[in-house]
Amino acid sequence: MPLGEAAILEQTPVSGGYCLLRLAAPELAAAAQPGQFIHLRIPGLETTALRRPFSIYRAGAGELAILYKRVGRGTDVLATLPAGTRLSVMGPLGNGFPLASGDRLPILVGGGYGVAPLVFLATRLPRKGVVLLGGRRAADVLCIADFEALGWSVEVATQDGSLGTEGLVTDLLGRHLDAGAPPAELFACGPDGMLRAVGTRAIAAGCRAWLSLDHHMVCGIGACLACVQRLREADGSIHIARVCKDGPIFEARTIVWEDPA
Amino acid sequence: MPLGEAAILEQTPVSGGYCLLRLAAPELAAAAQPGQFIHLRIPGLETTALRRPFSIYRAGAGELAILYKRVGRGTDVLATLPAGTRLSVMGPLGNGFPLASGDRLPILVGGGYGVAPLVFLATRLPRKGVVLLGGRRAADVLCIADFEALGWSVEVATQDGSLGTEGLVTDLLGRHLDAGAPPAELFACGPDGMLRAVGTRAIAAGCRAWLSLDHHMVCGIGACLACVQRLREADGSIHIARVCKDGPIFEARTIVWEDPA
Amino acid sequence: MTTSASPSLAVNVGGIAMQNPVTVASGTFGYGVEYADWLDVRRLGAITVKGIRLEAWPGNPLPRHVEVPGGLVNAIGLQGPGVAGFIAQYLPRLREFGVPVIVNIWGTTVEEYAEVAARLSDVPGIAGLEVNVSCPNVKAGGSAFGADPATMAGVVAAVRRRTPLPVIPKLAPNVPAMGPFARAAAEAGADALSLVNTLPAMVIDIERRRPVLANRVGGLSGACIHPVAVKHVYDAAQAVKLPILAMGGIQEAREAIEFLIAGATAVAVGTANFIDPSTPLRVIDGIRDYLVRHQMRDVAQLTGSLAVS
Amino acid sequence: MTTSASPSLAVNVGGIAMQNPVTVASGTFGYGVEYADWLDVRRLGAITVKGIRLEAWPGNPLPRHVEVPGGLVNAIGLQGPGVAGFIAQYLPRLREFGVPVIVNIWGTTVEEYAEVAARLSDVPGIAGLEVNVSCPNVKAGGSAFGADPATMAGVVAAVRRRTPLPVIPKLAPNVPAMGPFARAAAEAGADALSLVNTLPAMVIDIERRRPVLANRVGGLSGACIHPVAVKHVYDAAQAVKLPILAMGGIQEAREAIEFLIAGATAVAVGTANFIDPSTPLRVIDGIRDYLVRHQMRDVAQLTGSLAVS
Ligand SMILES: Cc1cc2nc3c(=O)[nH]c(=O)nc-3n(C[C@H](O)[C@H](O)[C@H](O)COP(=O)(O)OP(=O)(O)OC[C@H]3O[C@@H](n4cnc5c(N)ncnc54)[C@H](O)[C@@H]3O)c2cc1C
Ligand SMILES: Cc1cc2nc3c(=O)[nH]c(=O)nc-3n(C[C@H](O)[C@H](O)[C@H](O)COP(=O)(O)OP(=O)(O)OC[C@H]3O[C@@H](n4cnc5c(N)ncnc54)[C@H](O)[C@@H]3O)c2cc1C
Ligand SMILES: Cc1cc2nc3c(=O)[nH]c(=O)nc-3n(C[C@H](O)[C@H](O)[C@H](O)COP(=O)(O)O)c2cc1C
Ligand SMILES: Cc1cc2nc3c(=O)[nH]c(=O)nc-3n(C[C@H](O)[C@H](O)[C@H](O)COP(=O)(O)O)c2cc1C
Ligand code: FES
Ligand code: FES
Repeated sequence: MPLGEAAILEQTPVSGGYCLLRLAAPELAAAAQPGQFIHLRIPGLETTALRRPFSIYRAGAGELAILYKRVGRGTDVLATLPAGTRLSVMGPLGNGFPLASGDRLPILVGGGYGVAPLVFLATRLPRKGVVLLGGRRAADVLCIADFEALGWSVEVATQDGSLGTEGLVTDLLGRHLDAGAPPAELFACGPDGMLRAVGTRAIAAGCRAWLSLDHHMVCGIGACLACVQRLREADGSIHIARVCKDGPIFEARTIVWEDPA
Repeated sequence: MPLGEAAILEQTPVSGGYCLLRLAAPELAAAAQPGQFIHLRIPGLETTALRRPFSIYRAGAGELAILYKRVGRGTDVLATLPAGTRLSVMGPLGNGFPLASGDRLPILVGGGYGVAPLVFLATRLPRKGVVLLGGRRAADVLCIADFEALGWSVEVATQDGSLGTEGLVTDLLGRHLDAGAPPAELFACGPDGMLRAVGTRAIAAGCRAWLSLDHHMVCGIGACLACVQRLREADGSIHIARVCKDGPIFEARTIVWEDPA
Repeated sequence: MTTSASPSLAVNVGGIAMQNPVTVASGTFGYGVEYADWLDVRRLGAITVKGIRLEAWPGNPLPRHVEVPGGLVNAIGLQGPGVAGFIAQYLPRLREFGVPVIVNIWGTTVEEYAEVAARLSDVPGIAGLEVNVSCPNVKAGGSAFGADPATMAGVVAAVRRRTPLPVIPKLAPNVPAMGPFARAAAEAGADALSLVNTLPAMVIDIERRRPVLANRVGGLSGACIHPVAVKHVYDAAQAVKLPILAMGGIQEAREAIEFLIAGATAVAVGTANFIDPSTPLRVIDGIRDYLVRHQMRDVAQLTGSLAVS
Repeated sequence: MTTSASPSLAVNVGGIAMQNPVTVASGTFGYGVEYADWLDVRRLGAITVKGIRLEAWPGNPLPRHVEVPGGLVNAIGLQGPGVAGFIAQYLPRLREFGVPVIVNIWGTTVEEYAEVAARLSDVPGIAGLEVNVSCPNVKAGGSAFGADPATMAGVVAAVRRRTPLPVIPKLAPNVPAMGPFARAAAEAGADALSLVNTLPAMVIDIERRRPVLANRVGGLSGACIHPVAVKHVYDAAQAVKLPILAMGGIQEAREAIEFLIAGATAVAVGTANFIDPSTPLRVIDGIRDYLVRHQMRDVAQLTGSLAVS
């Protein structure tokens, strides 16, 4: 996929500081797989400003969308760009989620902007399942309608109880991983703490969990080694993977979590 | 004059890459003297971008105007700023032209954006006189109507002959400095070469020439010593003046021109 | 200025008592008087003036500066009025501001450094001497004295012998390690350290194939040198117990706070003054706000508070 | 690619024949293969790969980088597959690109440097060795060997004895003067010089009062170091006759042309690859355009063409 430019088609605030960005990018949209990301150059930043990675939220019909949260100078500038602006885009990058065979119930677990790749995933999985969404407050819980429109069943947890259950999204997992529940396969994207908790429970329950890691990136294509993650191979040996190229999605069992800094 | 902010009232392309910028700046406008300049901080430039100096073109009725030419990244960005944008402005800075007593005929000599302070000067001099304007081509000759509206007589020279006489603005000087001509006092602003030529002729003709120098500046207020100019005092001693603070206007006789680099 | 709830900002830099930890960097604030119209200089922790040698000095030909991404390269070349000129023309007005005056000094020989120090010790109103052994923009003097620890220490020792004033050597950033310089300065009798000066740099006009600066080379300052300066301040603080006056790329309180956390006792705002003369005051206010927000009673709690694992 | 009217871009860097003067900086281009999807690597003058030592090396913990105004601070810590891993996993594919491969090497002892050089000399497909004595991000090795001319020269001499390949020491920018390093390298048998590596730097998270980088310190690269690098290249070119491979902050052809005018024979694009992988190709095209516009027939005319008065 050569380095390309894509014009902004739409730029719309959603809720809780999130924005939807639609880009005209036919080749990229055709190639994109759920869980992959694009690496955007944000114009108007100072010299030597790095690209920013964003998961692909939707892809098809010649266009590609991301759902981003304003958190710093890059996303602040991004939010000011009008439709028509051309952006330099690298992508689709990364490995993407495995598209499960359909013999296990897919459970998607998303926190914050982590829902974005899960929506795309939900459009491609061979079997519909359950989506568990979390956030601090109602405004942080996105895409419920997307999932419902796709025929998925959605459960929500918010820390302040303003939507769904009061608590963490991982609290919703329990019942789906019970001995009596149908065999499941997990797909999760969100903050590190959430991913770690999802992974732990999946391992305990004996099911697979595909976790999308959110490491800061420089090159986005595996050249700089800024985004590494230690993995434990099946034979117990340790392998240093690059989240941007070998990931961002890894199976929970392989991930060697570092102690919290 | 404390450091202030001024909102852009109007931003209009004029001709030849020049733009008119009007600012709401009551205190500054009230204090401004012809030949003084403002030091503008241009937003959106990279960290540590210096301010840019611009001569005051008009001041009064709570507002202040400059006439600027797009020549680099600062003025390019400036040209994109819409009305309403607030700019950080230092000013009025510099010494300004002496407002002649009226016993000599004022002759204003301007090249390029050098006409800007001369228009302001023409509004304040006690006696009307002659304006000599030069430029590469007709589009570079600005403000003719301004001067005529003020009742000044205007003569033009362009290098390509597209307006007025073909040649340099200094070629127009001769007849006004003749032995038979009324005693004159010169006020000039423009490129170095022009100023130097005006100075040489004025000295030869035994009349004063007030030249506004265009040195690159850093602080604009006399603190950094980036903009110095060697001057010869009446007693022959050499004094190092700061163009931003002690100038930008110096009498031709005092200026020690450096050899062209 | 400080209410009872307000944290204490007062610091002492090697004998210079400052009401807050923020001064201005030599050469970016003239002789204090130039900026007096643009900010309330009485609020500064100290005023540091442009480099002074024994006699008046003309500085370098123009151009003396060029803008670069994130910074400024200057080669002013230490133009100044000399000791006598400084004392006559500027010191009286400076004294009136009522804040400590730090005079940045240099010389073309070790003896000249010492002589300048001695002369400035005879007049009232000077709180301390910042000894510039690191200016990249003069042929003799400046960085020629700062390139190795022993030569630098020789200058510091010579100055020390001739003045009772606090002696603060100002060190260069273009060294492999700051530790040896910091230790040598301490042993030579320095009361505090000032770091860093500008980074030697060169900009070429590719159309004319000539250096942009008349002096060919200059010193890089501004935002872009801040991470380099923080490392040096941290290393110096690890090496010696002397108070450190830190500078290089401060634009907002954030960069100043980084310096304090790395080990600085006070900071100086340089190039940012040119862009926004109110920067030093914003930095003072920003440090106070930070202390309040982090429930610290004294800015001293911030100095050297870096946690390393 | 070159028509008869087109100027000659070919250069020779200490025995490495390059079709044009543009390579990539070690560590910013992986092992050549990663960027092969993003630009036509066959058009490069050479490919310089990430630092290699004898055994595989894990590098530093995360975070390994942080963005700063005008630059990037990294502390990757020379993660790599070791000599055998490099030869097995990457060299075959690299050879296929048909452009010279420069391998950046390092060690934790002088002997290791020499051993790595020897091992890489036994396999075909390597055009030269860039000897990294200036990485700020590893405790042993790297900059510990580059801080003084004699130690650095010791490494260069040891490598020289064990390899017939062109030896190109890569020098650090945080030195008082480049001349002594350049001369020492030349005397120790270097075929060319590579400069500069990153500037040691530190960034502090003021809310947590901890270094942002797990390694505490890192190396500053990107636009902001360019004027510093140009000065070093100029000084080195004044000091020795060796060809110079220059790097630091190249973003467009303009910065590369400054290096050439200052005295470099070739240049390397580093951090800018991350932002725009087509940068090296734009730089090649920009240099060609410049030569045409200035009616130069050969890029060699540009090297060292700085006019100083
Ligand atoms: C694979 C992947 C997918 C992502 N998908 C999305 C998405 O769909 N929607 C969304 O809003 N965000 C997503 N992010 C996070 C997004 O990249 C950051 O929020 C963004 O880079 C912040 O840039 P900034 O300039 O606004 O923030 P700043 O804090 O100013 O950025 C400073 C630097 O830190 C990096 N950075 C800051 N926060 C993060 C973060 N959380 N993750 C990675 N790098 C970070 C930036 O890239 C930049 O280099 C994703 C990150 C990764 C790695
Ligand atoms: C006292 C004074 C009055 C001026 N009045 C006017 C005016 O009325 N109208 C107008 O169009 N211009 C005027 N100028 C020139 C104006 O300041 C420059 O054109 C402007 O700074 C260019 O900025 P830039 O970022 O677009 O150019 P760049 O070339 O990108 O600027 C790079 C640096 O060079 C400086 N610089 C570039 N050209 C000049 C120049 N000719 N003079 C001084 N500094 C320069 C800039 O300030 C900046 O620091 C005046 C200059 C001075 C000293
Ligand atoms: C225009 C200019 C003039 C300077 N003059 C001096 C000087 O006379 N003596 C000195 O020790 N440092 C001088 N410096 C260096 C500053 O004091 C300061 O160390 C450096 O600029 C780094 O701080 P900054 O990045 O905040 O500017 C000068 C810097 C600039 C930009
Ligand atoms: C992420 C990263 C990794 C690097 N790794 C190495 C390395 O392994 N060996 C080395 O000699 N230099 C390494 N460098 C330094 C670069 O090769 C180059 O010297 C420096 O970045 C300056 O060039 P730039 O400003 O164009 O990036 C690295 C730089 C970066 C940014
Ligand atoms: S971001 Fe460069 S290897 Fe992953
Ligand atoms: S621009 Fe600073 S003294 Fe004139």
